[in-house]
Amino acid sequence: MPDGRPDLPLTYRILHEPRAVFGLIVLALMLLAAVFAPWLSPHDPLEQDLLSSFLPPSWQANGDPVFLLGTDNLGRDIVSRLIYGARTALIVALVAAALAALLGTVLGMLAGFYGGKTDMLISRAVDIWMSFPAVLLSIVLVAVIGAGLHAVIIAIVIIDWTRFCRVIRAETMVQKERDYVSSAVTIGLPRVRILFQEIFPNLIPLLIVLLTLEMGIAIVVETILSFVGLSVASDTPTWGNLIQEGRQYIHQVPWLLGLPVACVVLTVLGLNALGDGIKEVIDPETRQ
Amino acid sequence: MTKILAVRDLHLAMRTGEKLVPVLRGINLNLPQGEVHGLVGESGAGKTMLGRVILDILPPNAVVTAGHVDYATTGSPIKSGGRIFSNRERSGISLIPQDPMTSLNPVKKIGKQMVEILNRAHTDPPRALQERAEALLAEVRIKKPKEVLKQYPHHLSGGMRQRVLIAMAFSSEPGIIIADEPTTALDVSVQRRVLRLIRDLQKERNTTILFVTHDLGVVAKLCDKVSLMHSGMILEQGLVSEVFHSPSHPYTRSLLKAIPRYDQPHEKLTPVAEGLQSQLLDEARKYDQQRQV
Amino acid sequence: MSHWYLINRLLLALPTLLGAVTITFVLLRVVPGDPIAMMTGPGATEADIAQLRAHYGLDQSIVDQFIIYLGQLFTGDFGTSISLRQDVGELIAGRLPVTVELVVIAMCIAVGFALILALKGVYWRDRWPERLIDSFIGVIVAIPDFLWALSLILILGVAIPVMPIFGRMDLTISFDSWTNFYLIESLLRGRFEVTRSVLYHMVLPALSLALPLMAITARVLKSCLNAEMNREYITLARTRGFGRLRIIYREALRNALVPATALSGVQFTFLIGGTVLVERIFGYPGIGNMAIDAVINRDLPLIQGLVLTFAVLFILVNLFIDICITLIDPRLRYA
Amino acid sequence: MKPANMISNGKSEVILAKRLGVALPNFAAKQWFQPTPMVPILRDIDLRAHKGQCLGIVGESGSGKTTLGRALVRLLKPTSGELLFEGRDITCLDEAALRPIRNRLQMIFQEPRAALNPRRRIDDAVSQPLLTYAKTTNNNEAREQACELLRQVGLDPALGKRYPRELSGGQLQRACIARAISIRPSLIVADEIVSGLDMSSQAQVLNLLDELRQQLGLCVIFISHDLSVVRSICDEVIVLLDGRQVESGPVSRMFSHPQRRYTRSLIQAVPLPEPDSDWLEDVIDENETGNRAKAMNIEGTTALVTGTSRGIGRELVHALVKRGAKKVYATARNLTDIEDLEKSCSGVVETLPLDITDDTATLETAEQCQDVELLINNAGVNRMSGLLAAEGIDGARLEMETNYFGTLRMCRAFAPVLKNNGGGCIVNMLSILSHVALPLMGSLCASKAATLRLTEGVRAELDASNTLVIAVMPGAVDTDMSRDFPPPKMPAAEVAKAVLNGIVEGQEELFPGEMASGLREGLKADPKGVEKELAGYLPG
Repeated sequence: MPDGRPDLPLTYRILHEPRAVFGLIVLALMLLAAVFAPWLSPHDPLEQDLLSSFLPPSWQANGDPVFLLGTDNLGRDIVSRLIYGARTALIVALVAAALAALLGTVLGMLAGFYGGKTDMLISRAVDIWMSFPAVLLSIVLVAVIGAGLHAVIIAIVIIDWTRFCRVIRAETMVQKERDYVSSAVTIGLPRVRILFQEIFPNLIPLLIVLLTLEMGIAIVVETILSFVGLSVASDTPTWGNLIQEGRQYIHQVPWLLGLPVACVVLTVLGLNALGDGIKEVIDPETRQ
Repeated sequence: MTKILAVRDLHLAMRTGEKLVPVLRGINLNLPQGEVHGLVGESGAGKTMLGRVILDILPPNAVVTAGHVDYATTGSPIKSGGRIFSNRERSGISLIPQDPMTSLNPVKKIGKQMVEILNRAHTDPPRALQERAEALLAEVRIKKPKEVLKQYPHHLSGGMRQRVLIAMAFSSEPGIIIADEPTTALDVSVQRRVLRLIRDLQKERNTTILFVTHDLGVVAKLCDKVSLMHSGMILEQGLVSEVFHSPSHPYTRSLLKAIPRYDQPHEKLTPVAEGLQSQLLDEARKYDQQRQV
Repeated sequence: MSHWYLINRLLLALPTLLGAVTITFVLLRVVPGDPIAMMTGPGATEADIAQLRAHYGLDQSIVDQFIIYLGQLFTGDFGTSISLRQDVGELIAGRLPVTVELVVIAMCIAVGFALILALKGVYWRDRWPERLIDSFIGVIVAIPDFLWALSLILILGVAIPVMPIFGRMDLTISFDSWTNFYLIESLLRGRFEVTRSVLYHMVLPALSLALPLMAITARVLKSCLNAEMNREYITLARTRGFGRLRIIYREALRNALVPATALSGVQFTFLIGGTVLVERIFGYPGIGNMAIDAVINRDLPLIQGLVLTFAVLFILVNLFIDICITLIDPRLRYA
Repeated sequence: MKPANMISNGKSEVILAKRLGVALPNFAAKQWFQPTPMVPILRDIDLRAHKGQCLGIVGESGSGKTTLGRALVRLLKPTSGELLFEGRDITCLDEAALRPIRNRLQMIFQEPRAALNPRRRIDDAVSQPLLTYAKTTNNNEAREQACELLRQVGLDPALGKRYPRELSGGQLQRACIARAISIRPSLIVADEIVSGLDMSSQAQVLNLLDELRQQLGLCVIFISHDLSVVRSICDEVIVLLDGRQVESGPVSRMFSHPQRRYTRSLIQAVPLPEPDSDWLEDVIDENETGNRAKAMNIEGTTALVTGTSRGIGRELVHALVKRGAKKVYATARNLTDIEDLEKSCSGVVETLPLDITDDTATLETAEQCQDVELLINNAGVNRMSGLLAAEGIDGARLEMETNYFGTLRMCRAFAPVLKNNGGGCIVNMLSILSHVALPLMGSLCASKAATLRLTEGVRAELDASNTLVIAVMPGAVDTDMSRDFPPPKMPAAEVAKAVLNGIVEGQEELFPGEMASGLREGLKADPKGVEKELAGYLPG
């Protein structure tokens, strides 16, 4: 019930939502790892030391305290590789998610606002897109573009813009029917300004939630492509490459697979929690 | 006249976080059998909540902090005590809801919904229940009851749905009916026919009705007695003829002057003074403080 | 609902199908990497390569190739796989049952547990079990099938090695299947040791696929149920003294199923896509696993056939879901 | 064009709609490869409103009130008719062409919470139109003006710093009014602006709107379902039903003497806060099968009946008087035949001599009776003669002249009268004979059948001018004319009663009595058999 009392500020409410705080911490840790990777990692992630391959984590028997979480088949330090992996993951998450959001949002807003032929065209395209299994399509795409980080990002953008487009289109249609849009028309605002100045601010909360979720998805897709062997060169330390390598020695050295999987799971959980938390905080405002 | 419902010094609060926000403040209400009692107030006055307490369907965060509701199922003397009562006794009290469009289950046929209710009050075989449902629909003046029983709610107009809901409310032969703004969503001409229907059925069965509304006009035409609520308190209570002709509370007087009437077009409307509103809110706050001390 | 509705829906699906076929076709023709060069060894002569090219029709222009391809599709000819040198139609027909069995079992697990979780959650509304269920769903939903597969292998395959993590059944059992629907066929033929082995091997992949789908379905169903529980007709049912369990099951559930089914339809198509990786990880011989090989080998006809299969599955599933929703909700059943 | 000049003459309308129609696309019913079907929402709406005037639009839900409001400020594009704003045709202007005049056309919506962007502060929302219209380019200046406007609508300017969800409904609605008047509009469409508000804030908002209208000389179109509110602030009213304009006129007349049954039932259904347990007794379950939009209200109406010297005509006059008609013009060829009518019901009945076979006489009568809303064409001749009868062809000519041309003359003469009075009702008394062909009555049947077709044509033609056209087809009636007929015959008074009920119910075809309704059913199944049976029933 509106009772004539002003609300508490948004940042305050977000910082009092445990899920959002958890997500923010995970995101902050990743950011830290990504930016300060060269200073944080104890070894060069590419430095091979075949004499000390397959070392277990330092606290176990045979563990070497120099290699905190042990080494892989070529004797490379796992901690360092994980930290550098975070760097790749974050770049993919930020760039791919932002670009997919941009493309999907603009198209979704146009389709939802203008309707008619524009909508028909865009919606049909989304339908066709959705009828491909996303994973298969991304594999095909990377095969077309050629392996590499840019290919991964492009593939994610090309596939996942539909996620944004569908949701944003539906929400734009809802907002468009509300009377504040009609009253903007009666004061003579041009349509483009109505779309971007009146409707868009009301889409932002939804967009933030979608964006955090998409960041998680982008990280997983990158991992998958590395896993299939189509991402960046296999010696580059990415979480996907680590998983792919770990998979081969699963019975001998399970932590080789377990550690990167744990990293991805934690990141994805964190980003999801952030999205959920923000939604929880913003929802009463958008759903009046 | 036998008393059929008594609300005694009822206090209700809503729990929001750690705090208890008072919603009803010391409500007293006595309903003798066969009375139509209007409960009027603006939004936020607590009138719907009062209806919910009586029906015992409070939301989980509502707490009765003091007082109680006493019922007498038809014939027996008034029963004092708690507000939870068994399902058998429930059939003695029913609800006519506000919005006919959302008050019927959209995926069930009218007939099925009615039979399910009748099944609780009667032990007749299904065939007989079907006939009883048909008779009830005929009683609320639905033209082709047999066909309506086979239809889904979305096939019916708002007025028709409200008739079905009225039939359902009367189907268990209740002693008390809480009517929660049953005509607010309807057009005026439909409203008038629905009100007539409610009153006819009420007269026939000598049912007690607590009619919750914000429309003073409806109360004037339908009710015997009226209670005027503001911020969880009853400000004025009395016979409709007395309250409307010589209102004693300043709030009642100013409300009557604030609503336009088509038969007095040239009288200037005087809005309820904001001072009066805030005065009433202050009184409510003072009341809360005194209770806590 | 009439058969016209069905026909209309199928007609509507045709452009989508055509679009999917066209996009894959064009996309695949611009893939760098020559499939012919990959299939022939280094010793092949120019003439050999040219001959093979002509054999697969790769020497014609892309438009001509497309027209020929479409013509073949209409006659039910999907072409010949370049890497496996077998008819694509037969290949897919052989592998599809494997995937279908897996997906159907996963779906049953997902829907069953989703129903239980959602109903229990609503029943215990605003009490601690509900919060427990919510956080459980929240964690499960965040992790995609790919990560579930790896995690389950680590936990139930390696740390506590109780489940097989590779293949469709024990290699020691010989089973000559006619239809490739091992599960049903073995049951019908009374070969219960096969059934057991197949089920046993299916647990982890099916669970990986089912968990995220279960969580999202449970979440949507639960929020729909909660929304329904706030409606007037539920309040009315409460005044009539119906018990909470009965109100949830007999009044609210069917209404809540409408949006929940609509959403799980979309999710189900993700599930079909998920088989690609899950089958790969568990070495499961379905069409998903074949798809990755096909891409890596640049096997154009096979990729094409597989994409078409996936698209048809997608369309059929959506159609099925639409029909379900119409059956659940009488308001949608207009002439 | 200079709107300023147009206003200066003081007489011109701010808004003028001529036969305005709006249809909206129905995407649900769209077929493949076919254009989206359009559903007509509004038909033939005529309205005009001047500077400083408040025009009310009332009707039940679904009658098209909101659609009309939106069309008037051109949020919707009309599909037919003409819409003039300050003398300028804005029916088909596109968004860009409308923009320069948008500031003069404002709308206030029912739900203030939905009408304000939830992400804009109140002062921001109020100053936004000021900035758009470039009179103030400075942000701070606009804010100050916004504060001033908020003060003008009785809001504390400090509230301007809040978001819409932090204010109450009444406060928000006042903010919406401030926003609408900020750019000095000449027309404000207020769509149900008080129906979402509490009783106490309702009066505040209504008073505010009324004051602003007088201060700023606004033209207000006030849409509401609440007739009490409309009565208290409007000068003129338009009543809508199912997208049609049922009635329009000054608010005082509408409430004292509504022309249509629908309007009357709307007014009577408003519960006044006046204890009265009899109010519910008067409810009748109305039969709603007929043309609800055109069903007349007999009480207070002005009627003209022809052929009142005897039989049904005479009974019709009596029945009209009994039902509370304001005035009844009773006509007959010979005034002496009907002198007693005027005497028995003096003050209500006015007798006039009229021969409906006379062109000039009918026109003169129409000139004389400009207030007629209900025309009953009852005069006619009945004759039985075979092909070789003595009167020869003249008898048949007389039948045609009276039954057919007489009715045509009356319709022609009175159609403009009815139109001027905002529509009304024409009743043509025919006979079941219009559906059959009988021996010895061939020419009579032909004249009746021709008049039936004429009636249908007139009905179609007057549809747009809001006139109910009824064809009454009784069987044998107990009058002088049918002395020779054997029973069953229907008493004339019964026919008159059935006709008036038909008018009130809006029935377009009436078959009063068992004989007529039975014959009608029979005609549907076996027309030749019915004719045979009827021929046997005839005398001779």
